[in-house]
Amino acid sequence: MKLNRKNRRPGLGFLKLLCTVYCALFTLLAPALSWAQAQSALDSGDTAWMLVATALVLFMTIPGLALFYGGLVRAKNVLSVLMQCFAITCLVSILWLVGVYSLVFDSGSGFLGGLSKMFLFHIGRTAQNGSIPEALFSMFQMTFAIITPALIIGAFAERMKFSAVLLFTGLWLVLVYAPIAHWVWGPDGWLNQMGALDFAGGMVVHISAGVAGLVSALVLGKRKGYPATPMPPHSMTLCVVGASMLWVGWFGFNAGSALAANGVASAAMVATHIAGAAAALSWMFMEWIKHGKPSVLGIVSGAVAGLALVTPGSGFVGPVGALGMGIVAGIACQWGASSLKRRFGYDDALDAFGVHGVGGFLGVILTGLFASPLLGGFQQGMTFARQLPVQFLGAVATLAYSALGTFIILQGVKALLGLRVNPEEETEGLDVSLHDERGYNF
Amino acid sequence: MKLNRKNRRPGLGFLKLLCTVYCALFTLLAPALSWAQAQSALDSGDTAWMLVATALVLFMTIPGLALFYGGLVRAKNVLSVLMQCFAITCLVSILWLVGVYSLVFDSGSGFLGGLSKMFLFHIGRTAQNGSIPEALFSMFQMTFAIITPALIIGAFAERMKFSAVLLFTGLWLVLVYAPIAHWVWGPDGWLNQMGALDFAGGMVVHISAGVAGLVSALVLGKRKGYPATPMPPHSMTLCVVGASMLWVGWFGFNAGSALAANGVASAAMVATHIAGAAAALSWMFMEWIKHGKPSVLGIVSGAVAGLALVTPGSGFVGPVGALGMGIVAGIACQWGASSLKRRFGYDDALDAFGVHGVGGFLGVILTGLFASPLLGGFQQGMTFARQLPVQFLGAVATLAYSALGTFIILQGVKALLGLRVNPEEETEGLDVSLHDERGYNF
Amino acid sequence: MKLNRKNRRPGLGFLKLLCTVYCALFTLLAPALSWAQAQSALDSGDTAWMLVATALVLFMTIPGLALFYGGLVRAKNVLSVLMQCFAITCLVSILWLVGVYSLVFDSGSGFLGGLSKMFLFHIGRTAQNGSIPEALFSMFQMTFAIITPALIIGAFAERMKFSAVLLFTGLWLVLVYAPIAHWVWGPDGWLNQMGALDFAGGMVVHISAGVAGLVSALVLGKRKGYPATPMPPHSMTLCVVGASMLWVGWFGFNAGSALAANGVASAAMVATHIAGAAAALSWMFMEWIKHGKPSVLGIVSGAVAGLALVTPGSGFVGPVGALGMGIVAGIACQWGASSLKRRFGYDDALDAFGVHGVGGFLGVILTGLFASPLLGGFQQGMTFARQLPVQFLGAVATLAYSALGTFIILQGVKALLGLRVNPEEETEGLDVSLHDERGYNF
Amino acid sequence: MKLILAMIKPNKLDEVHQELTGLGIGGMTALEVKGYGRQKGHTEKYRGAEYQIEFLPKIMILVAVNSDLTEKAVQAIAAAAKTGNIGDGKIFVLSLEEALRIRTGETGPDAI
Amino acid sequence: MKLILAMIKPNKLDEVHQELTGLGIGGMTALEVKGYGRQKGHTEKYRGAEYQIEFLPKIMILVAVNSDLTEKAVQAIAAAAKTGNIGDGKIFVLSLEEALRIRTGETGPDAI
Amino acid sequence: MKLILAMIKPNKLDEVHQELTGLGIGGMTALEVKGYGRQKGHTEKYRGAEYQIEFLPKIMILVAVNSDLTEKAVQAIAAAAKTGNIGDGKIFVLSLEEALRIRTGETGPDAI
Ligand SMILES: Nc1ncnc2c1ncn2[C@@H]1O[C@H](COP(=O)(O)OP(=O)(O)O)[C@@H](O)[C@H]1O
Ligand SMILES: Nc1ncnc2c1ncn2[C@@H]1O[C@H](COP(=O)(O)OP(=O)(O)O)[C@@H](O)[C@H]1O
Ligand SMILES: Nc1ncnc2c1ncn2[C@@H]1O[C@H](COP(=O)(O)OP(=O)(O)O)[C@@H](O)[C@H]1O
Repeated sequence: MKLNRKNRRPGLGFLKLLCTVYCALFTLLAPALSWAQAQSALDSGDTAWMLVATALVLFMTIPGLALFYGGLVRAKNVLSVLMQCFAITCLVSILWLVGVYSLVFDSGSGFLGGLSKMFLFHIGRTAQNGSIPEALFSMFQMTFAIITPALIIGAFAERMKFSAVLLFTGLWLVLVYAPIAHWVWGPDGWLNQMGALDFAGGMVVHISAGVAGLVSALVLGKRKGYPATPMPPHSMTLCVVGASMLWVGWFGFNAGSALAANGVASAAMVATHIAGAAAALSWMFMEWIKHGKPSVLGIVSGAVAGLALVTPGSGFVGPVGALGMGIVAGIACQWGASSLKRRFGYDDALDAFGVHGVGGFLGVILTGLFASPLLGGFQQGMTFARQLPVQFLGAVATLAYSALGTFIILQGVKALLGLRVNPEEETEGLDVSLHDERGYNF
Repeated sequence: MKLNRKNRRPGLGFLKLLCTVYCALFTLLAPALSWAQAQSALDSGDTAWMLVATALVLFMTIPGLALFYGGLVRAKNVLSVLMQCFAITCLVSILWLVGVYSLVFDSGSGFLGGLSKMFLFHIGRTAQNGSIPEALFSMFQMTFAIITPALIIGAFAERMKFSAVLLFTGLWLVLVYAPIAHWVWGPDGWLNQMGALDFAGGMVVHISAGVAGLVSALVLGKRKGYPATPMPPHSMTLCVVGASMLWVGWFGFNAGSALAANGVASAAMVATHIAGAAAALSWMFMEWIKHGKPSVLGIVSGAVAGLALVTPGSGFVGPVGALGMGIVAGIACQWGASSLKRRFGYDDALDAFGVHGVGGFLGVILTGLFASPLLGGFQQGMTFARQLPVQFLGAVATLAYSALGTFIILQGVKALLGLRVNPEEETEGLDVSLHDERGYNF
Repeated sequence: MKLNRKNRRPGLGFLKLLCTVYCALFTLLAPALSWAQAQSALDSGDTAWMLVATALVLFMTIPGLALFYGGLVRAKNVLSVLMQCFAITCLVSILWLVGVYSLVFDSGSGFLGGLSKMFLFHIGRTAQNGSIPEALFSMFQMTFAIITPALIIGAFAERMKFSAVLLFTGLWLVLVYAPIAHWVWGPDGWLNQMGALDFAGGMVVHISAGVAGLVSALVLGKRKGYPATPMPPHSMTLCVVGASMLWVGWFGFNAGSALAANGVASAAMVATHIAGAAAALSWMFMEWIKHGKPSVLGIVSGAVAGLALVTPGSGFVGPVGALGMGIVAGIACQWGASSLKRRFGYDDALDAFGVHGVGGFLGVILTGLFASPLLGGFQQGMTFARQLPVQFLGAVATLAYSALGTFIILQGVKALLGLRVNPEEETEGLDVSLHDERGYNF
Repeated sequence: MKLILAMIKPNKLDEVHQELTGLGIGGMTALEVKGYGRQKGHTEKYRGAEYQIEFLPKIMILVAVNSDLTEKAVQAIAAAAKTGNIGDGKIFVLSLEEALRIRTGETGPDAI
Repeated sequence: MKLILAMIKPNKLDEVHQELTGLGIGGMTALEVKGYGRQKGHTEKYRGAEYQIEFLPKIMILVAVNSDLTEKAVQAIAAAAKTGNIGDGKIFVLSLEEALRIRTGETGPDAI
Repeated sequence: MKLILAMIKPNKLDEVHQELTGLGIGGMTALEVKGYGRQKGHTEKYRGAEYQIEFLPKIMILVAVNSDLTEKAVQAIAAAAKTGNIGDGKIFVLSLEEALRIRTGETGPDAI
């Protein structure tokens, strides 16, 4: 959502006097005005919704994503996944406060924001962003910065050192996430200026994390025994619980991105839900046709794929557009998580790229289609000819930047700490070897 | 919810003419005004609450009910239950968008709504229902349509074909749920017109699902080995988690049915919570007396029973009424889930009828008592003589219609696909035989 | 508070002058009126947030705390923990309605409230507390009264009789919780009058529960085999899920304590989150340094410690203050849960005292520091010299009163019912011996 | 004395248990195992990757009996566990040199 | 060589293990089993339906020992596992024909 | 007939299984056990309390074979399970007195 404020040129021609008076008045009124604006614009309903939306998006990572991913790994590695999700949550939160919020949402250049909002200085309880407190806006956006690196871990699960995960996350957040988020959502970000549409993070979250996952999977290499040894999910039950929580939390993610409790949020909720449901069914039926049986992992993966794909468009597309996007998501991401992966032989353990990379990319492009009122969308005045190239440019730029940044950071981390646990630790399982704990003691 | 608008008589003294003109103008403008009001009255607070209430009710089904039911079955069938809940969520969502919302909430006849709201056409971001966006109203109601068929699966758990569950759900939603919901909540539904009180779905959700469960259990027959073989819950832990989520989500269900964040919603929340707590304790103490030990399954079943029973009355009864209804729920539903079931020997596997059928029926009747201000309720001007027969009629009508409809649909599905898995599949467990997956690989 | 609707008598006859005067007056009075209205009007946004905050805090106990604690015990006792949390929820809810709400929030003496609000009499749908319905205020506060005794059970887990837990909870709620909560939050509570700062329950919840836990652990004695026999958590997975839910729910706890959706709530949310994240990291790194490996139990315990410690200050301290408080929490509570406990050899099974007692105490004191604008806090006009002694007095008073009250109540319960299960029951596990059920049947 | 080891279908434990107690055998030990044999396993599929599961859940029973009861016990187990379908399982008999009841210290046939 | 099979109470594993290592026995294998015997089980109740649980959790230990150590090992296990209450368990001794240490290929007594 | 008991590393089951089927052995039973031996265990830590875990996860395989196949089977298992590291496991051979296939009632070598 963008605010378009048009500059009004008041003074015209020779009316010096008028201009002077105007300026004097403006100066006099400025504090009162700004106070009045700030005071009058806080909306308790919008604030209520955003408080909850923030809680919902945090809920997506812990415990949502942690369970979804945790259920998919083998029992000996379940804690390592939970630990990574939890530690990423904490680390990103602190870094966000220290400076990343400022780098993203402060105005600076088209590439990166400034540093005037470090530590939320001068923000306090009264500064506002639109109709909600700015502190709340910052919290809400923090939850996005949390889930994005947490999505990546799906790709390198079951084999990366914990210390390396921490260092990687910190560097990636500052060097990859912050710039991309600024491009797309920063007040002066270049993609924002170009009019790229990304309602809730198709580029910022899903493409950037999905591609980072692919690069990590390639750099780290396959898990010992992959693909010969079966590595079935140790608890599909946890996995379903996690996926369900992701779904519910996604309402905060997408409808919360309206930053208000209004018709836009409601329409975004509808689009989100319908795309998730449609993708779940399309993945399930595809699999039923191809493999003879519908699977639980299939239907929940489909839901996540649909929710991811519709994310950039959720505030712009109508319910029928969302239905279409969902159907595409189920088919395309299934292909990404099975055929594509097997074709190229990389070990994207939990399909971070197959689902979020593929889904995010397609979602950004399809948003350029279905946002159009011609296809039931809400983006008045949009033309395909103008929008589609921008969407494509945005998708490719974030993809390329994330790939490159991730690759470089991984090399640095490798040099400093090493990336992989040793083979004995991998065989024993990360839970015991890295954390001296076990997931279950029945 | 009813709006009490008091007519204000403006005319004063001798200005008859002015008064007449005023009245005439008012009459002329009324429709326009009321339309304008509808458009202008969007309340961000109400919208915020309903966004969340929607998320909460979805949370009740996935993962809430899925876990509650999933924990109660044997380990070899846990995924089949999760799969059914998840797939029902997806399927109902799509059908709701396509036309079921319209069939329920569009005006049509007293029996069924029209089709003008198919695909949410013309609703977009701006149409309103009361003080919230209509798209949001539709989403909220969708979550009720999702949980109702999901409740039914408790009755036929561990033995029904997945394909049959899907087909049954689709048909049941259109042929049974849509009409009943329209009768009770549709603008021109016949029970609505008669003044039947059903705040959040005692008839629409609990009676209809509970009875459908009973009929399914009878038509499908008992599980292999029931009741000789013990079939203890495979994970009471999951079951408690699910019940807790149901409880929390029920605040969205009942307090959300106020469609606003106000005193009605708050009173509904109080009634809901107190009834749940009272029923949990009454079930627990009854069991403690009868069997010598209080059980976890007992206390959580009691909570669900109380929450179900108070549902139709939650917006009308006071806290003391809710206390009474809760105590009744714990005792009556315990009888439904044990004595009644054993007496007649049907295999209502997870007590969909014992809890929701019995609780729903009693709740609808007791609402006709406790809604009265005489008993601490909020339904001004209510008389028992007028209300109780209407409540009874509503309960019996929904019971009979759901029973008949369910029976016919099951015969149809049986003819087309068959209802039960074969005995080998049942022995092996539905997870492996229908979905090629297992719940746990420790 | 009640809504005062003033009847407006419009224009009278031909008295133009009067009308003009009226209009002028109205214009003049408008701001005053709107202010008066603001005080008395129900705010749907605030109400929306408080409905949700209530749900969030209930969610903290069931299933949040139940899972956090349930995962930490051995598999044979998991249900006993879930049962205690669930039964406490129900019992406290009923007692709250009956009279405890009144004892806390009705005005009475400085020590205890009156009884005029028993059964929420005369409160109904329209009474307000600030900008929200009073019924909702009561519900929100109920959830605090639920979680406080539930926290205590961590100390005496795996060995206390269920009947004794129930009786203890009822007595403790009335005799310990109600007075302390009235002192701190009651309109005429003596600590409240003295200006003690406790935004969301550092004294009322954490000190009172933590100390009660310590006393219970001492009175009941150690678990059989402690500390020689290893008693590792049976499911760290559940434990992480529970901790995550606690975190998310804590937003309702702390930000909800603003009783409104505004800047105070937002700032409280920021402080809460930052303290949780900082404490999680500080506990984790301390452990990494001391023991060589970072553990999942460490990071989640740290998060809970930080959330607990910041609770009394959450609405008063700035983000940097919260960061400081969080770092302290991780270090101090780790010491409380390991060194301190081992030094004195009591068996505080799940560290109710080590985390909540230590964290609560420090939090109340540190609030007296970081609330100051000098340290980035929001408590205008606060001086250390005045505030710190009050904070200290409050902390010590609640500590002493809770310790004494708990001790006396335990003696009473011991005399009436006995406190501990017998050794055979303890060896067999409380699930089977007290509840005839088992947590898992794989 | 003999030690009988029997692998049976999981849902046959109750029947086998009843038969044995019917013979007056007052003790046995059971455990969950995975069996491979002629009964074919099943396939599990996760995101398109197929896993051939060749080991199927079985229950193994250990019963120490006095030599004279061995034959009867074996027949009882076989009768109760039989469904006639592949995968019914096997019974193995080992010679048991010594037995001891921990509680009482009894040894030999008395200990069983 | 002998193979000792002992069913003991679950909370006795540590003590038994200590006794055996005290004897210089450097290897053993343990597993969770369900035992049926004189010790009565318990009842589980779910919504009024009662299940009689007759198999109780026990731990089974397998220890291969050289023949000369057998008696001592059996006595050590019995001593450590004994509580004097019903359900203490049983010890069975089988004759072991051959043993092999996979890592080194050693066989016979050396392999144990 | 012999009954082979082998304790192996958990991730070696597939290889052992393949070797044995390669020899034409058509049945076996596997279960999860905890092994104690020279391989040192690990430490688990929970809130500063350390637990020394001495029993490590192993898999135990039971294979009944005809006497002539015994040596080959033992060698095959040893070959497949060997990594050369401590903890590779042990193989024990017992004499099997009788075998019976429940489904058909066949006994002796035919039953295996
Ligand atoms: N040689 C063997 N050694 C050990 N266990 C065996 C052997 N052969 C079969 N079993 C066990 O018996 C079970 C049933 O054997 P299977 O060949 O599937 O069926 P059937 O006994 O009906 O021919 C297997 O799952 C396995 O547990
Ligand atoms: N005949 C038997 N064969 C195999 N295991 C047995 C036998 N008898 C007893 N057991 C095992 O020993 C355990 C203890 O036996 P039980 O009769 O309950 O107590 P006690 O040994 O003190 O008389 C049983 O739970 C079972 O595991
Ligand atoms: N005496 C024994 N009796 C039973 N099982 C044993 C014995 N010794 C070893 N084992 C089993 O063999 C496994 C491997 O033994 P270990 O001494 O650790 O390594 P290695 O065999 O390489 O010397 C153990 O974990 C245990 O399960």
